[in-house]
Parts: sequence; C-alpha cells; structure tokens
Amino acid sequence: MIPVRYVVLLALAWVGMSGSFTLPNLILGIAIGWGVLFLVRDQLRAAKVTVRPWAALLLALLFMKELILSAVRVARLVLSPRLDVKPGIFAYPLQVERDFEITLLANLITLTPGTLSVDVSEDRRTLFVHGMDCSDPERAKEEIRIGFERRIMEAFR
Amino acid sequence: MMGEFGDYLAGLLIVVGALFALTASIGLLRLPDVFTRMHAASKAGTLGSCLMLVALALHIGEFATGVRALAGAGFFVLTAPIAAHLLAKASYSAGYRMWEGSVRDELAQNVVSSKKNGQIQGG
Amino acid sequence: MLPIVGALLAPLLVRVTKHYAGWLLAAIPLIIFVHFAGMLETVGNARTVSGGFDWAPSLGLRFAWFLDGLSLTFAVLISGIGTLIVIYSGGYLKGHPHQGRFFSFMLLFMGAMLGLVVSDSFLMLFVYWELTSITSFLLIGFDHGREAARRAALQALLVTGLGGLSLLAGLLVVSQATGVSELSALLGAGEALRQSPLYLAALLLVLGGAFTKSAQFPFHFWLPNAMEAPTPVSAYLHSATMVKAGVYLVMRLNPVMGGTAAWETILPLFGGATLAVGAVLAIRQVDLKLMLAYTTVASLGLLVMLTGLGSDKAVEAAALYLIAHSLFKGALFMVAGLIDHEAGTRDVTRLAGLRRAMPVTFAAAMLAAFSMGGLPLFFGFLAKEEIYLAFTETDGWRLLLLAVAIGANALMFAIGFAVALRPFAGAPIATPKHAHEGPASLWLGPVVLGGAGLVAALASATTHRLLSSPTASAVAGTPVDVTISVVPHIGVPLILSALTVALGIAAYLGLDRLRSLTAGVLAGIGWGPDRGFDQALRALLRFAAGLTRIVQSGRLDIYMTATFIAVAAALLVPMIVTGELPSAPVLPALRFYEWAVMAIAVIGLAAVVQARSRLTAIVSLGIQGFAVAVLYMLFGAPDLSFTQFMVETLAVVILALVMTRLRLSPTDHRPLRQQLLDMTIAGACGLAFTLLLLKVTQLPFDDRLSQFFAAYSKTIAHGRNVVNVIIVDYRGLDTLGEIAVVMITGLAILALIRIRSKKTVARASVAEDA
Amino acid sequence: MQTLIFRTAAPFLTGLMLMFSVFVMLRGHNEPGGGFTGGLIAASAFAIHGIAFGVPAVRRALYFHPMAVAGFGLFLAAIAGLPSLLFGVPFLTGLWASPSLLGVSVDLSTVMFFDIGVYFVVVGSFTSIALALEDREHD
Amino acid sequence: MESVFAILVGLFFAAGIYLMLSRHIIRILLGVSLFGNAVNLLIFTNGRLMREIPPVIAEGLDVPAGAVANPLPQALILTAIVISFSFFAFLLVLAYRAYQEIGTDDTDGMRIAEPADDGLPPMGY
Amino acid sequence: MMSGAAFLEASAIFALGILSVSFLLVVVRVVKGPSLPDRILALDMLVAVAIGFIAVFGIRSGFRLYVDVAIALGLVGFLATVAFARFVMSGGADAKKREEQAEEEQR
Amino acid sequence: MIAAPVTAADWLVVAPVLVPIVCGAILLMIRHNVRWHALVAVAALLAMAAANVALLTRVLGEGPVSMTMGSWLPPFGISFTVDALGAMFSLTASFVALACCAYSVLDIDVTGRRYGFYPFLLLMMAGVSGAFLTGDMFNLYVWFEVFLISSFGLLILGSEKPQIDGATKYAILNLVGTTLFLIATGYLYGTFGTLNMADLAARVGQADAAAPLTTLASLFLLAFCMKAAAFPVNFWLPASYHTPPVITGALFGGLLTKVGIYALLRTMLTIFAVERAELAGVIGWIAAATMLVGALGALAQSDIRRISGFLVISGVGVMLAGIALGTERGLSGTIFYAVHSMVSLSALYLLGGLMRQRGGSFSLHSLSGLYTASPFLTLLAMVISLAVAGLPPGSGLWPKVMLVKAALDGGAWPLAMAVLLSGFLATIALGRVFILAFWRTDTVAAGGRPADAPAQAAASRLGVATITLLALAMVGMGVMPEPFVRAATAAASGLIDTSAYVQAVFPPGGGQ
Ligand code: NA
Ligand code: NA
Repeated sequence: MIPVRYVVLLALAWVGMSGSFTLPNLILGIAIGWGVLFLVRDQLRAAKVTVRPWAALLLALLFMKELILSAVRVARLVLSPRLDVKPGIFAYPLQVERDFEITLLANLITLTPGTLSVDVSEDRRTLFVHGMDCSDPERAKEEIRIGFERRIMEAFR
Repeated sequence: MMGEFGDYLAGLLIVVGALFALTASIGLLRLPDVFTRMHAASKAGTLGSCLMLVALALHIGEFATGVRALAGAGFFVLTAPIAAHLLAKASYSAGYRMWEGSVRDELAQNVVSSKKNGQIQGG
Repeated sequence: MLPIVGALLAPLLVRVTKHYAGWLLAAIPLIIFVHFAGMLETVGNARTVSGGFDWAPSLGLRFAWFLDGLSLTFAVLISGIGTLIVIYSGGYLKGHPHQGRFFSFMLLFMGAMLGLVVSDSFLMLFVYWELTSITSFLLIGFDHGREAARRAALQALLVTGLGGLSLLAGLLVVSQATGVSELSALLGAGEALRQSPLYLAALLLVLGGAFTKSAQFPFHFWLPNAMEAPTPVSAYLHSATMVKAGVYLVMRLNPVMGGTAAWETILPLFGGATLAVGAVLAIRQVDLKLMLAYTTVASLGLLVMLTGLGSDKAVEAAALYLIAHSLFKGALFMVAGLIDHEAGTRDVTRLAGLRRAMPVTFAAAMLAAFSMGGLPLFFGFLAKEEIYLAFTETDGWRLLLLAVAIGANALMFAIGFAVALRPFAGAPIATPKHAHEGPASLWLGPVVLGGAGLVAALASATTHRLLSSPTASAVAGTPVDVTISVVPHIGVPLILSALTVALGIAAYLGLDRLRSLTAGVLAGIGWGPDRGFDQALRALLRFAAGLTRIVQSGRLDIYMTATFIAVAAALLVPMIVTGELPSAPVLPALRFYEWAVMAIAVIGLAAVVQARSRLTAIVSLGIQGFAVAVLYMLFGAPDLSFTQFMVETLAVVILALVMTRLRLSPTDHRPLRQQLLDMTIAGACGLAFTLLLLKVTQLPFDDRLSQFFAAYSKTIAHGRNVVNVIIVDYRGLDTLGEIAVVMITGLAILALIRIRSKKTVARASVAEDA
Repeated sequence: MQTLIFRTAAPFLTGLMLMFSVFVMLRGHNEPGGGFTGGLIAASAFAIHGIAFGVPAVRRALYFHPMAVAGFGLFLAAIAGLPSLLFGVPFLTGLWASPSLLGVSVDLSTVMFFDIGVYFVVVGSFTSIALALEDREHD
Repeated sequence: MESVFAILVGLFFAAGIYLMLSRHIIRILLGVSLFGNAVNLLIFTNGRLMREIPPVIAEGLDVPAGAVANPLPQALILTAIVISFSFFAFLLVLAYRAYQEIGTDDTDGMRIAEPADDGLPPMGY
Repeated sequence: MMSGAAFLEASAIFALGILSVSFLLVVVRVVKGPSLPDRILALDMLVAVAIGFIAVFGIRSGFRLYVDVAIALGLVGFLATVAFARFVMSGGADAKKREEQAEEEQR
Repeated sequence: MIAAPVTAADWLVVAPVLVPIVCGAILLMIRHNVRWHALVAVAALLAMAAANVALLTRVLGEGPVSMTMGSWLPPFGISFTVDALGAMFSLTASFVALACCAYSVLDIDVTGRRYGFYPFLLLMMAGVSGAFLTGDMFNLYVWFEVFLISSFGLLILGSEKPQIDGATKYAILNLVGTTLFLIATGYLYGTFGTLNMADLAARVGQADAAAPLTTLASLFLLAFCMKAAAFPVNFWLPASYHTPPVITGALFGGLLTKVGIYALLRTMLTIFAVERAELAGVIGWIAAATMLVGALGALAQSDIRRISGFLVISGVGVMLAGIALGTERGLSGTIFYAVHSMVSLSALYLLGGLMRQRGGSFSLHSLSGLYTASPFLTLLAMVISLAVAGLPPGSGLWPKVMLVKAALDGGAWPLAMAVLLSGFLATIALGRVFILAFWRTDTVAAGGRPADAPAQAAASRLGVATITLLALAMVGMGVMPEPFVRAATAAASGLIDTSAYVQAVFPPGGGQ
C-alpha cells in the first residue's frame, strides 16, 4: 500500500538530516518515514516509474545550466535601462502524460529562463506557459520539447 | 573545514547569491505586471537563496548540517515553482489582467470553459 | 431565639391545625412575655440583667443581651402585645391560604424586634434593626397582588433601610470615638462621646437611623403607606414595635448623647414638626387605619420631642406616653381591623351605628379612646399630665412646642374618638358586609389592651414601680421616680389638659369641616414627601440609566479609547509626579544591517497603519513580522526567530483564510478629528512605554537567573539549548499552561465555527463532525 | 485546489514537512526547535494537504479528530510530570533513563514526553483550526 | 542598543494602539498583532540585549564558552508568542463569525448585546 | 590577497548590505502593490531574501543552528503563498473588483 | 539543586491545577462520548474541592506551603506558594464551580457538551486555581490566559448573536488587560531580574533607588483593575456577562473578577506595599466610583442578568476599598467579601436562570407572579438578594461592616459612605426585582411560560437544589462568620507581613 521506495527515500532523508548514521537511527527513520507516508497514503499515486540514473543526472545537469542561465538572463533584463519585454501566455502541447512528469516539466519550465507555467488544461494535453519574451512562441515551444520534455521522457521510462 | 578554498568559495557564493537576490528585487520593482515580476522572483530569487544556502553548507562543513542546508535548498527549489504556478494561476483566474504590452494570451479561451465547469473555486 | 423557631414551625402548624394555629402560636410570645415579666421585679429594683456569649470574637461581636428598665418595658410590650396580635391574626386571616407564611413573618419580625431591644452589642442592634426592616417589608407587602402594597413595602424597606445604614455608620463612629462597642459599656462613656470631635457626626448618623425608623418628618410618609399591610401588622408595627425602634434608640442614647445643645435642638425641632404634621394629616383622612397611622406619626414626634427636652419630667412623660401609646394604639388598630373585617369598609364616613352589632368591640374602642384622649382614670391622662408638667419647666422657643403639643393632642383626641365612637354611634347604615360581633380571637386584643390602659392607671403605683420609673431612669441615666397618679392635682397641667379636651371635643364635632379644610390646604400645597419618594426613585432610575448609557455606551471604540487613555495616564502621571523619568538615552552605534532591519520594521508598521484597504494591511503585516524575526536572530535568539517566522506566516495565512469568507466594504476610514485623537492617544501610550523601558534598562541588571540556567542546563537538565530547557524543564509549568491555552483555543474555534445560532440551525440541520 | 501540479507534489511536500517536524521536535532540547515549532510545522503540513485535497482527506488521514490529538497531547504533557510523584520530588521534575536499545544507549526522559505532548497539542489544535476554516461543507 | 529598541518598541505600541482604536475589527486585530510584537520586543529588551550569541551550549561543553544572550526572556516570549497567537486566531474567527451573524466588521454596527435603543427599566412598582 | 576568513567576512558584510537593500526594495513592492497578487509575490520574495539573509548571517556568526530556521522559513513561506493563492482564487474576481473600487475611491 | 524532599502531602499544592487539566484533556479525548463528560467533570471538581479543603486546613495550621516545580531551587523554578489567601480563594472557587457544574448537568445540551462545555469549565478552573496558587509572576500571567481563553470558549458556546457581539468586546478588552499585565511583568523582570513573588517581596526593599516602582505599581494596578472590571475599565463585563447561558454567567460573575482582586492583593501588598500606600488615594476613588457606577448600572437595567453583571462590578468596588485602606481589617474585609461575592453572585445568576425558566423571560418588564408560582424560589431569591445587598442574615453583611469600620478607622469617610450607599442602591435594585418579578401578579409574561417538559422539570429541581446549597452557604457565612473572619484575617495579616510567605519559599538557613 505504501511504496517501499518512498519509505526508503524518507528514511535516508531522516538519516541525513539528523546526521547520525546508526542502525537505530535508520530504523527510527524508516518508522517515521512509514508513519508520515501512512498519513498521506490515500493521495500517493504509485506510478510504475523506472528511473534511468544516467538520464536523470543529465536532466539534473541540464536543469542547473538552465537555472543559472535563466537567472542571468533575467538579471540582465531587469538591469537594462529600457525594459524591453514582450510577455504573453502561450499554449504548449504536452507529450508527457503522467502526472508526475507533467508536474516535473511544469516546475522545470517555471525555474528556467523567461518561462512560467501558469496552468495545465483539464485534459492534461496543454500546458499554459507565460513567457517573458513571447515574440516567437514557436521557438520557445521547440526549446522545451527538445530540452526538458525529451530529457524527462528519457529519464523516467 | 574545507580551509581557505572553502572560505573563498563560500564568500563568492554568498556575494553572487546576494546579487541575484538584488536583481530579483529590482525586477520585482521594475517589471510591468505581476506575471512578469514572478519571473524575477521565482528564478533569480530562488537561485540567490539557494546559492547562499549552499555556501552555508560548505562553510559549516559538518555533514548533517550541510545535508540539511542542501535539503533546504532542494526543498526551496521544489516549492518555489509550485508557489509561482499557484499564484500565477490564481491571479489569472481571478481576473488580474496582464500588462497592456503583452503580446498574446492563449489561456483566455480555456479559462472560459473551466469556469463553466466550476473548477475555479477549487478545494 | 424562640420566635425564629416558631417562625419555622408556623407554616407547618398552620397546615396541621388550620385556623386554631393563632391560639397555639400565641403561646410563643406568651412564654416570652412571662419570661420578661418575671424580670420586672429585679429590674424594678434598679438592677440590670445582662449576659451573652462570644459570637464572632474576631469581629468583636458578642451575642450579648442587656436589659434595663427601658429594654424590659419594650420587651414586655412587644411580647405582650405580640401575644394578642398573634391571637388576633388567627382570627383575622382565618382561611387565608398563606396564613402560615404570615405567622412566619410575624414571628420573625417579633424576634427581630425583641432582639433589637435586648441587644447589648452595637452590631447586634444593627442586625436586628435591619431584620425588622426586612421582615416588615415582607409583612407590608403581604398582600402582594396590589401595587400599592408593593410600593409601600419597598418604600418602607428603602426608607428604613437607608436609616439602618446611617445607624450603622453612626454606631461605628460612636465606637471609634469611645472605643466601646456595647451599649452597656457606652452608658459609662457618655462624657467621652460628647467631648469627642466625632460627636456631631455620630449624632446625625444615629438620628438618621432613628428618625427614618420612627417616621419623623420628613421621613414620615412611609408609615401611613404601610397601612397596606393586613391590620394585625399595622396594629403591631405601629403600636409597640417597628416605629418605636427609633424611639427606643433615641431614648437609649439620651443619657449618652443627650444634654447637648445639638440634642436639645434637633430632637424637639423634628419631634415637634412631626407632631404637628402628623396631627394635621390625620385630620385629612377618612380611612380608619390612615387616621390612626397619622396619629402614630404625631405620637412618635411627641415622644422624640419629649426625649429631646431632656429634663427628668420630660423623660418621665416620654416613658408614660410610650406605654400609654402602645396600649391604646394597638387596641385602636385592632378595632379598626375588626370593623373592616366585619363591616367590609374602613371609611369612617360610611360607618355608623355599629354599637349594637359589635358591643364588645365598641367597649374596647371606647377604653382605648379615653386613654388616647387623655381623660382621667386612664393611663393616657397620666402621660398627658406629665407632658404638660414637663413643659412648665421649659422656656424660650420650646414653649412654642407646647402650643403645638396642645393643638396636636386636641386633634388626636378628636381622631381617637372619630375612630372609636363615630362608627358605633348614630343610626346604623348599610355597610358592604353585614356587621356582627367578631370572634373572641379578634376582640380579645382590643379589650385586653383597652382595659390595660385603665388598670395601669388605676394601679399606677405598681405600674410606675415596675415599668415607668425603671424606664424613665434608664432614659434619664439617673434614678427617676415617677409618682403621678390618677388623682387630679390642681395646677397648670390640669388646666392645659382641660384646654386640650375642650379643643378636642370641638375638633371632633367639627371634624368634617376640619377635614375639608385641611384637604383644601394640602391640595393647595400639592406636593408631599410621599410624591417626592416616587419622583426621587424615578429620578434615580433615570439618572442611573443616563449615566449607564454614557459609561457603558455599547461601542467598542469608545471602550478602547477610554482604556488606552487610562493606560497612558497610569504610566505618565506617576512617572512625572514621582520623577521616575529616564535620563537622556545615548544612541549607540548599531551595525548597518541592524539599522536596515529596524528601518524595515518601521516601514512595515507605517505600511500597516496607512494601508487603505484591509487586504493591503494584512499583507503588509508580514513585513514587520519578518523584521522582528530577523531582529531576534541578530540578537541571539534563534528559537524566537524560528517561532516568530512561523507564527507571523501562519497569522497571515489564517487571516487570508478568514478573509476569503468576508465580503467587506473596501475602505474603512475614520474622520480626521478621530484620527488626530487616536494618534494622540496611541502616541502617548507609545511614548510612555518607551520612557519606562529606557528607565528600566538604565538600571543595573541582575542576571543570576540566566546565569543559573546557563550553568546547569547541560549538566543537570541534559539540554544544550538553554531556552528549550527553560521551556520544558525550569519553567515547564508555564508551557503546560501555554499548551492548555492552545488546546482550548482549538476547541473554542471549533465551537465558534460549528455551532450556529438557533436561527441558522433552523435553516440547516446540525452538522456532525468527523 | 484543483491543480494537477500542486496535487501531484503535495503528498511529498506534506510527508517531508511532517518528517522535518518530528526532527525539529526531537532535537529541540539541544538546538533551536522543540515541540511547539515542530507542531506548527506539522500543522502547516496538514494545512497544505487540506488545501490540496480538501478537508475530508486530512480527516481520513488523521483518523482521530484533531482535537482528540490535542487532548492526548495535553494529557501526555501533564502525565509526564507525574512520575516524579513516585520519587518524592516535585511536579515536573525531569527524570532521565538511558536504556540500551540494539546496543545503543537511547536517552529517554519525562522531559521528552512533555515536549511530545506539546507537539501533539499544537498539531491537533492548529490542524483543527485550519480544517475548521478550510471546511466549506458546514457553511 | 537598549535605547534604540526602546524607541522601536514605542513605535510598535503606538502603531498597534492606533489600529486598535479603529472601529473595524479586522484593523483592531492587525493592531492586536502589532501590540503583541511590541510586548515581545519589550520583554526582550527588558532582559537586556546581546548580539548574535545564542544561549546554546556548544557540543562537548558543559557551560557556554562565554557570555550568551539572556535565555529567560526568550523563553518567556516564546510562551507569550504562542499564547498571543492562539488569541489572535480565536479573535479572528470570532470576527468572522460576528461578520456572519451580524453582517459587519464595524463595531458601531455591533449593538446586539448592548442595544442602542435600550429603554428605561420599569418605572412602576 | 586577503586570507580566506577575511575574504569571507568581507563578502558576508557586502552580502548583508546587498540583502538589506533587497529587503527594502521588496518592501517597497509590498507597500506599493498595486494588486493583491503583487503584494503576495513580494511577500514571497521577502521570505526568499530572508532565507538568504539567515544563511549569510549563519556564515558570519558561525552558528550553524540558523540552518534550520532557514529551512523552516522555506516551508512556511511556501504555505503562506499557497494560502494566499487559495485566497485570491476563491475570493477571486470579487476581491479584485473591490480592490479597483478602493482605488477609485482613493482618487 | 534538588530542594528538600517533597512529601506526598505537598502535592496538594498542584492538585487543584493538575486534576482539572488532566481531566479536561481526557474529556477532549472522549469528546464524542458526551455521557461521560458531566461525570468526569463533577468527579474532577470534587477532587479539586477536597484537595483545596486539605490545603486550606494545612495552610491555616502550618502557614504558607511552597513547592518549586522540577525540583529546582526557587527562584529558578516555578514555585507554587500557597498562603491562607490563595487557599481560601481556591477553595471557594472550586466550591462554586462544583455547584455550577451540578446545575449544568441537566442544563447543558449535547451540542454544548460536544463542543467542550466541560473541558472549558475544567480548564477555566485550572487557570483560576493556578492563579490563586502560583508564586511566580509570569506563571500567574499564564494562568490568567488559561482561564481567559477558557472563558472565551464558554462565552461563545451557543453562538447566539448577542453572545458573539458580547464575546467580541469581552475578548478584545480582556486581551488588552492581560497584555498590560504581561507588559508590567516584563518591566518587573527588567527591574528585579526575578519573577518569583517571594523573591520579589524580599528584594523590593533593596531595589535600586532609581527603580520606577510607583509607575510599575500603577501599571499593575491598571492591568488588574481591568481584570477585576473596576471603573473606568469595566466595560467588558456589562457588555458580555449577560449573553451566554446563565450557568456561564454564574461562573464568570462568581469567579473571574475575583482573580483580578486576588492579583491586586498579591501585587499591591506582597510586592508593592510602599507604592500601594502612595496610590491609596487613587485606589480609593476607583473603589468608590466602581461601587457607585456598578450599583447605578444595576438600577438602570431591566434584564436580571445585566443587573447581576453590574452588581458584580459594584462588589468589585467594595473589594477595592479594602485594598485602598491597606489595613489588616480592611484587607480581611476585602477577602471575606470576595469569598462571599463568589458564592452569592454565582447564586444570583443561577437564580436568574430559574426565574427565566419559571417566568419565561429575563426582563423585569415581563416577569411577574413568581411568588405565587414558586414560593421556595422566592425564599431563595430573598436570601440571595439579602446576601448580595449586604443585609442580614446574608453573607455580605459582615465583610461590609468590616470595611466600613476599617474605612472609618482610617478616616476615609467618603469610602465608608460609598460602601453604604452602594449597598443601599443594590437594595433598591434587588428590592425592585423582588417586587416586580416575584410579587407583581398583574402582568402576563410576554414570552408565555415554557412547557413543563419532564426533563426541564428535573433540570429545574436540580437547579433549585444547587441554589439552595449556595444559599445555605451564604446564610452560614452570615450566621457563623467567625471561621471566615478568622481565615480572612489570617490571610490579610499574611499579606501585610510577608515574612512567612517569603520563608515558605526560602526557608531560613537553606542556602542555594
Ligand atoms: Na520551541
Ligand atoms: Na513555548
């Protein structure tokens, strides 16, 4: 009922948090992890996700890069004497289907340059993205498609 | 713990982080509407804080505390986009218009349909 | 004690024995009467009977009794007449559903009255005094269905109750001035009291009690109104008891407080006024009971006046008149009640020719009236002779009182016969009820009392030895021997008596004319203290309502304004008055980021205060909250910072959750004047707190507590975080209380949200929670 | 709130926050934190859960009524002061024991139970408040 | 340092009290919140100030290495914060319910318990 | 060349200065608004800056216990924004309308 | 660190606080088993009362008792220090609460129980007892807050409109009051560096010459006057006490203001004795104004509960008079009056409830005929009214006599007059209630009489029994005042001479 890997993840988080790598502490971590997950048991949707570590790492690196880039770009933008922005919302047709993938993608988009996920359509086919520079939405969509979305699909299949 | 290098790195990180935070703040002031301001806050702001937390983790050097600092940064990275998303969605559906200079709005027709379904009230 | 037991038994007894209860219950006062009568001989030989036991020694309170001639005479009259009244009540209230209660109240009252006259301790005297007020309230309002009865009862309670408080204050002042708190001891401390600077205050306060109780002008109005009570009550209250309490007090204190100019001015003045007013008002009445009531007022005035004259003769006269009045007034009241009971009316103009139907009553009435009129052979005559004798010794303005006395006595003569003769004389006329002689229980009282007036006078030597002389001695404070007898002595008094009788006969004959005359005059005046009572009470209620509306305006902003003005005053005034202001502060160098955080806090405050809409204000609230949290962090309080961050955020969250549900008008401005006032108050409070804080922080600080905590947190309490150790260990009890608060808050909010007012619940059924 | 993104992330956020709250509570004796702050974090977690999935979900998750949890907390905290009665020392005297568990000595103390009591009271009460405010069915 | 704090405390009080003198409950509540912070800062300052060094004993030591910030006011304030937060929450919900039942957050409009048109008491007997 | 510690100290002071300025700028946005989401966003940003501030302060003072304060702040800051978003969404159009009204009245 | 070993008997000191807290917590855990609530509450209150009896006996016999929590030496831990004053108040409070609880057993419905009537009641009693027993200033503040928040809970239970309105004013103003107390405590700590009352009492004499003690005392005075509902900070009481069910009014009217009086006694005498003397004139005027405003307010009302509320205020003024005088006699008068007032005002509120039950209304405009309908109730009303108005044979007489005597001894004529006058005004107010509601027969109750359902009849019988118990207590105090006077005098002398109080906490020769 409660996915074991989540419990293990939380137990590890516990051990790291408390900084005490002892067996009793690990057991305590497992117990607490199981306990808190038990509380949210109904909302855990255990999707069959296989993680490909290498692809996931690539995704993480891509994210780091994009994050820094985005921050720099925003910094440059707001510091420029003339605010030259053409913002707007565009609809991005999603290829990923699973909740967790959509969420991940939306979050990554939000964290990266000039884009911000505003909403997901009810049929989960479309992600509405607010862009700082919406002069060429097609290019922005293309960047997402070959960037984050592809990496996500590679990492979690 | 990590000696001189660690100190330099930490110093650098906090200065860069602080500068990012400053940029975010300036963006918050200068950008024209709430959606564009959100870009500044949720990117530069998040990054700035995270950098400073990482610096703290480096400087402290104690494993558990370092892990916590990094976990804090991670948590921050996890929550910031969600918060931004929620606020953007809420603002949009509550009818706060975008800046006049905005060039397109492809969400407009979608909102009409979802309002019909009474989804906005949420809960 | 006995009457109280009797009072408790009375309702039960009445239920068991029906209307014979009166006879049985009369045994109680009778036993008391016999008991007191047995002491007459002892006390007659100039001795006193006293005793008692400690009741509440911490209060200096003894349950003590003290009987001298005065007390004993009163006790004998109270219990003797009480016996007759109880018998009379049994007949009078035959079949009344609440007869039991009545006896209960009556006996309680009797107990209180007896206690009053035999008490030695000031406090006991006061207690009994108030008890008579309370029990008389119950008795006067016995017929509670009628508004007049309720009004009269309240009036009596308030007037005599107020007097009681005055008496209490007076007695306490007396005991402050003399250091004694018992009457027996006070008798020896008269000189000290009269010399005391507190004398006048004590006198006025005590007289406040006595005059209200004894219905002295201008407090006389409650007494006639008290005729709303059933007649046995009137007969009892107004002959020997209640109203005589004030006279008792004045007489009791005469040897202690008397003899001074104040005493000899105030008492005759008020007594004389009362005498005159009572007599005149009596003429005005047509109701038998009211006629008698006003003559009671007059008689009380006479007694007070006599006591105030202060001479031995006057005191003798007072003693004699006291006894005479108790006898004839009790009898006449019972007669009036009997007439009412049998004929169905007390209106003297609608009564005549009853002598055939009620011969015994008539005889008793005549006996009493002779005494009241002061005709020879009756005790009233002795009293009147002695009164006039007393006046022969006075001079100056007091002679004016003599004129008053003669006039009033004449009027009282007329009234006495109007009550005792009018209804019986002449041709019978139709009365609401067909009159016939009442049962023995009803006529026994008048007959005995009326007869006693005669017997007492005939056996005047015995009466004087047992009652009059001891009483007079007690009142005078020195041995006095009353010698007057029914044998007429030619002299000024006799002439004055004859004059009185002559005037009295004239007044009796012209009674109707006099009545309409006084009625006309009084209508011309149009206002009396009785109306005044209503007006005063209404005015008091209105004043109270007006004041309350100002003080308790119902508006929270006014409450808050007053509260914070009080705060500013409570701090600034003592600070300035006692010079507790701080010295000028030295502004230290803070680090720039500390300044920045402070600046943010101040900006945050300004943002909240000036925010136009509440929503803006709520969001702005976060600024100062965060600034404070950061300040805590900068000054070494991570726990505080932690908690402050959490709490500020959650506060804003809850505000947002709640605001979601409110639909408020966007702006809520106060007018400029209001703003300025509020700013001034808020500024003054802020300034005051700042000044005091500067002052305190300029003192050296004793930090041994914190030293201790820091020193032992790790070693004994096993915790490195000293703050947390304080919270859970050193001061764990605070935290226990604190979480109790948190828990109750949760529950209270749940109750607030879940329970709907009945109106709302009517709309939707009650919801169950999980 | 009906948003996929939030709902997908919410259980994990809630779980992490709850775990962090336990951590904060347990280490309060030595570092900043303690029952109160821990409790507030946990209550925040439930609030987020409630905002994401609605009040009934939280009620199901908790099983006990939050106020019962708070009552239990107060009970625990008060009871934690009682063992000192047996030792003839005043109320709320801290008693310590270090039983060995799996070869590691574990510090147990009445003070810790006291702090756990605080935690439960705060969790229960503030969760109850949040749920009561969030709950729209009773409007 | 205390003197600067004293002035800041005064400003907090003034702002809080100014808001509490409003007729509108929501503003009063904001005032209550500021008032609470003012009190906490006041207690904090009364315990005298010390920069940066928290009253936490370093690991391995039995007593603090040097002077530390005064822990007692901090503990008192923690208790006070919790209590005032509880009260704040209660008042807020109360305000909300008052709004629901009475339809306003203007205290001048809240005259149910003490009606403005409260007549005289009975004048008779 | 400064020593590592001195460099760190200087950087920290510098960072604190910058963060103080950021604080003030963000506060200006909270005060100015103009719309509710603007203020909420600024408040969210305030939390972010505060976290940075705590981190730098933790480095400067050498007390690592401030880490947990920062983490907790991250958690509840998130909660605040969620709750406000919730508020904006449900109070919704209404809130906005009233806000506009208020502004009109101001003029 | 470990103080002298504590015997089991010393645990009595905390029992009156601990028992209701634990039982209140248990009630919350079994919130939905409403059947058990009343039972647990009554049991808890009985246990409290028993502990209080034992405590008072012990204190009167052996002098003040103290226990410092957590085995820390005072002043480092929190001390509970119980002297005759605290024990007397605590005992009376538990007695009154027990009576009210008995009254409530059939009066509070399932909704009221489910949403916490009994936990509120128990926690309020925990707070009230804690306030009476604690020997630590900040801890006193905490107990104030505990009973305050519980009183909020009781006040809003039912959520009728007037309740909500009254509760708003009550809550905000009381919050200001307790916060002022907290502020004063903060300054006190800043000045003396300690919070233990005995420690403060011992140190106040050696305070720094520059210490702003008068201002501090004045601030405490204001804070506690507000809690005690003294004029001019009495607004919250008449605004709210009439809104909840009478049972709540009875608890509040009986207990809460007395905690303010207790705190005033404790601070103004045990700690700020010198400053009290400086402020005596002000306190005297506050006392007189409070008495008269309260009594006049009672006259102006037509709702019995509001009359009762104003009479509570008037009584507060009477109690303040003794504090203004500061002599042993005056203080013992205040203490005795407080004990009397707890009992009699609770009874007055409960009486109002029964009058409403029988007469269908709280208003004097429509109440009538209660004498005919219910003679026994009338008897009770008589006894209670006499006690409240300070007439014999009620319990109010002796303390008033003591106060008037003390005022005259001290030359405070106006104060003595005010005590007497306020008593007289109360007599008018209650006399009017009596003649209008009980004697008057001609007005038909506007609301009509409620149907005499069996359950209600049972509740009514229980109510009568409860009030009878209280009335007997009042008459007992009136007829046998000696033990009360003696205890009150012991309490008052303990306030004036603090050495026994201090020694209970810091035994001579017992160093740190
Ligand atoms: Na804590
Ligand atoms: Na705490």
